Amino acid sequence: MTKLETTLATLLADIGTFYEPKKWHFLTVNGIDLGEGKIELQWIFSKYGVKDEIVIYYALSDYETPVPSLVSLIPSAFMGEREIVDMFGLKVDGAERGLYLDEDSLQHPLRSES
Amino acid sequence: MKKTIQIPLGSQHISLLEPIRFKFECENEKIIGVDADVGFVHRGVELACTRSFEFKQVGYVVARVCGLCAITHSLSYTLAAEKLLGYEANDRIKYLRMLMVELDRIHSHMLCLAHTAENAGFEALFMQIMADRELVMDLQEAISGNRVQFDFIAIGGVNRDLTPELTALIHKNLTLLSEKIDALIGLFNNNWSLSLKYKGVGVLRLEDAYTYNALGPLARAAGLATDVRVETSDFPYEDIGYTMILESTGDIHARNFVRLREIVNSIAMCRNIADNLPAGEILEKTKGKPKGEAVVRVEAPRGELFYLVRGNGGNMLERVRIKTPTFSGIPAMMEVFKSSEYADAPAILASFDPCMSCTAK
Amino acid sequence: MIWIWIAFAPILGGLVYGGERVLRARMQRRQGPPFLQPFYDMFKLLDKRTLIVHAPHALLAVAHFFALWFSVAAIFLGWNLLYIVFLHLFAQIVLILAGYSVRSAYSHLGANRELLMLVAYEPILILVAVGFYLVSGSFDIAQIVRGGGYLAQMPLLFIALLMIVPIKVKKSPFDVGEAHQEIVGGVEIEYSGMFYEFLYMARFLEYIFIYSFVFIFAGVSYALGAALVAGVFLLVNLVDNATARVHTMHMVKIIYAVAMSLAIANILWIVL
Amino acid sequence: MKFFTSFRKKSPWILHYNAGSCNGCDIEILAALGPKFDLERFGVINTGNPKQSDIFLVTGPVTYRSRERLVELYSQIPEPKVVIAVGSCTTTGGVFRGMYNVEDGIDQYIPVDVYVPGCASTPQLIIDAIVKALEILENKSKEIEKPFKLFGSVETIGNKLSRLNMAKRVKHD
Repeated sequence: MTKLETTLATLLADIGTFYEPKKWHFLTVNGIDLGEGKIELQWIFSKYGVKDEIVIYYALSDYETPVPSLVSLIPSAFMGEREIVDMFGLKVDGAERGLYLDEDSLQHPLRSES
Repeated sequence: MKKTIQIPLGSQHISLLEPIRFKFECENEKIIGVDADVGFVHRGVELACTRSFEFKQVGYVVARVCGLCAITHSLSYTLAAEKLLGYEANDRIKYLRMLMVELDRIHSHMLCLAHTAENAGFEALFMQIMADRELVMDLQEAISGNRVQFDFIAIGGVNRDLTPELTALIHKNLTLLSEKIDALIGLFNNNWSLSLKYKGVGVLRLEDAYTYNALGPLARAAGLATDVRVETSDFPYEDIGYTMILESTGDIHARNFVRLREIVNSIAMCRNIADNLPAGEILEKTKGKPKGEAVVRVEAPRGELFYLVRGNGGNMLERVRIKTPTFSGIPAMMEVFKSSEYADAPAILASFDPCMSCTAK
Repeated sequence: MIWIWIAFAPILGGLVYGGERVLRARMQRRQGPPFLQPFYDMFKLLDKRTLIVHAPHALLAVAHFFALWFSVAAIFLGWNLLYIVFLHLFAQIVLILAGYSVRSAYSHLGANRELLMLVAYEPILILVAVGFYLVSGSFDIAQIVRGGGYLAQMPLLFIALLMIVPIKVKKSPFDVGEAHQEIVGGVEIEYSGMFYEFLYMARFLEYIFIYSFVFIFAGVSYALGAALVAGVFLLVNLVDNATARVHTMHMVKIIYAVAMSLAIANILWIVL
Repeated sequence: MKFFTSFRKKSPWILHYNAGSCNGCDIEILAALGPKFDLERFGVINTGNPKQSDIFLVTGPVTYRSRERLVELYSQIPEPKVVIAVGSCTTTGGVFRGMYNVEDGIDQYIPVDVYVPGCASTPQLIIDAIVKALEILENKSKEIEKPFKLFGSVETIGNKLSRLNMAKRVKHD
């Protein structure tokens, strides 16, 4: 498992140079609430056909900063992005609420204060 | 005049085991657009794992995420927790865990095959596969005490041991089963109406499999060689005779065939395990509290199951992230539905073996 | 005497259906329901509260049932074969209208498929009637069953008829109109209680209707007729348990390509 | 009518709805329909159409999104009908009790006649429950769930009383 730090501003460029569809399997987007309004976002990849090779890009952010969407690079990323929108109430370009919770729901269950 | 009609499928429909709602935009019966709503089963397990349950209980809670692959859920969580505790299981535990995971894979694949047959309108085949599947269910009941939702895996080992009588039963039932699977392979290959229904229907091309990150049998049917069983070193799968099954056409027929041949492979592996079971304790004491971050990938019947567990040294965990196979399979699924017939939709859907309770957690 | 047969036609069909359910279960290595299960279902449906979408919709089911019963009665009375085929067509049209008259998408799809089924099997039925006319010199069933030797003269027409039997009794591979896993019963979906019962009993009459077509192929020999019906019954169930459902378009193509050409070839053979 | 009442228990058609279960119980229902357990012995058909069903088999603890469908399906089944709650989480919420998107059991929303314990319920238990449900189905009258009119003179008091008695006569065990 390798962890690489990135920022939301450079995310698209970083992933764009790193990701090759035939080499890397995109797993999911993950969010971890660190408390006090801070949140750690992770983009997780694994390599096809190689043992135990997992790469996690992570970036620190807060609830308000919009998160860039990876859909232009990885079309299947929309599911994970919709999930973090629902679960943390983040803003992701092009992803709406309503995957699990209602569209107008005020919940964001995985935030630490809720 | 409006040219299209909107056909709903779900959330309650006879061809669905679970609530998922599709809205197919159809021209006559040709699908031109799909909209899916997958949130019917959302319960909030991820939150409950960190708020309501202690880390020792979480293994039994995450098993309830999905009834079909319960064992892989509790296995992945347990592996992650054991990594955080710095504990390494002995060989006997590893082999027993592999045995149950492979048995679970056999019964899950058979259910999927039966369900695909039923949705293609082949009731007798459904009944036949369900009858054969009972052999595995009996085995699971004998080994673990329950037919589904067997809480077999605990942190530090497994809850039940294998006795010589059980080994004999495994051999007996699996021998019977492998004959029946051979018969099924012939049937799936040769039946004329099944070939109309399955061959060339619901095709996922290899490029699409790469683009949409397909996984599990779905990807292997399209020719994408990925299997978590060889991409992790948690279990010695190579030692017990694992081979990767690949097909190239990516249609329903190929997916069924990947499943059928994986069942054959799993039967061989189970018999190997039963023969070469190492000696050792089956449940060991673990000390300490989970601290740090661990990721685990396990090959569930539907594909890769991913757990990320983070603990802070307390009884309660900080974060349990569950990424289930169907969750990643949905983008590829939606792609396949386009430009196929509505009459095929239930069979295509069943051939993906979607698990909504996994997806929505 | 014949009126008693007509009055008991639905019950006879129910017995056939009950026997078929037991047979199918045995073929699938199950015990299966009791033999009289269709009648239990009928009585239970009478006891259920009826929900009606709108009055014509309910009425059309009743009309479908009685039109079918009438065409079956016409067969028993030995009327004109063409007349019977068109009476049956009328019954089906009524059912299709019922399917289009509600807003359920499944019902519409079911009605579409019923129409395509009609397109598939109706020409064969007419060609069978024409074949009987060419051989026996009359469209009247009363006349036809006095003759014999139809099997020898129209074997290909008999095969064509065999191919449409699964469509009529809604069996694989041609059970597209019902297709529970796809459209949940199609036109039946919005019916409940007593009005569903009419559709349920209409199914019994369909059995009688199509199997009497098989029966008259034997002509004067009733024993041969019974044997033919039993043979076809077994064959249809065997095929049902060995095939998946095909697409509606596949069905139409298969029927047109195979059954239709067989039927036409047979008629040309008789004429020339 | 008295004559038809006795046939209710001979032809129970089931409707199955998953209200957010882990699908452990659902596959056991499928297994119960399969050859080894063969529910069709009792005349059971899995109709998938609420308008033609008698027995409502529900699994799952009722999630927030599925509750409306649950009530809708229940109200679409014509009288007389029986509801079976299959599995621990369906009866009480089970392991999911108290999770934020879960409503703790289906009896919060619809009346339940038979509770089936077990996680997951075995096919044997499900068959038992259906046989139990058949007795209840036979005793149920389709009159009892008619809405009572409090005002208005459509019904006489005697009628109302007799319907009350009928409601009391329905045995639940």
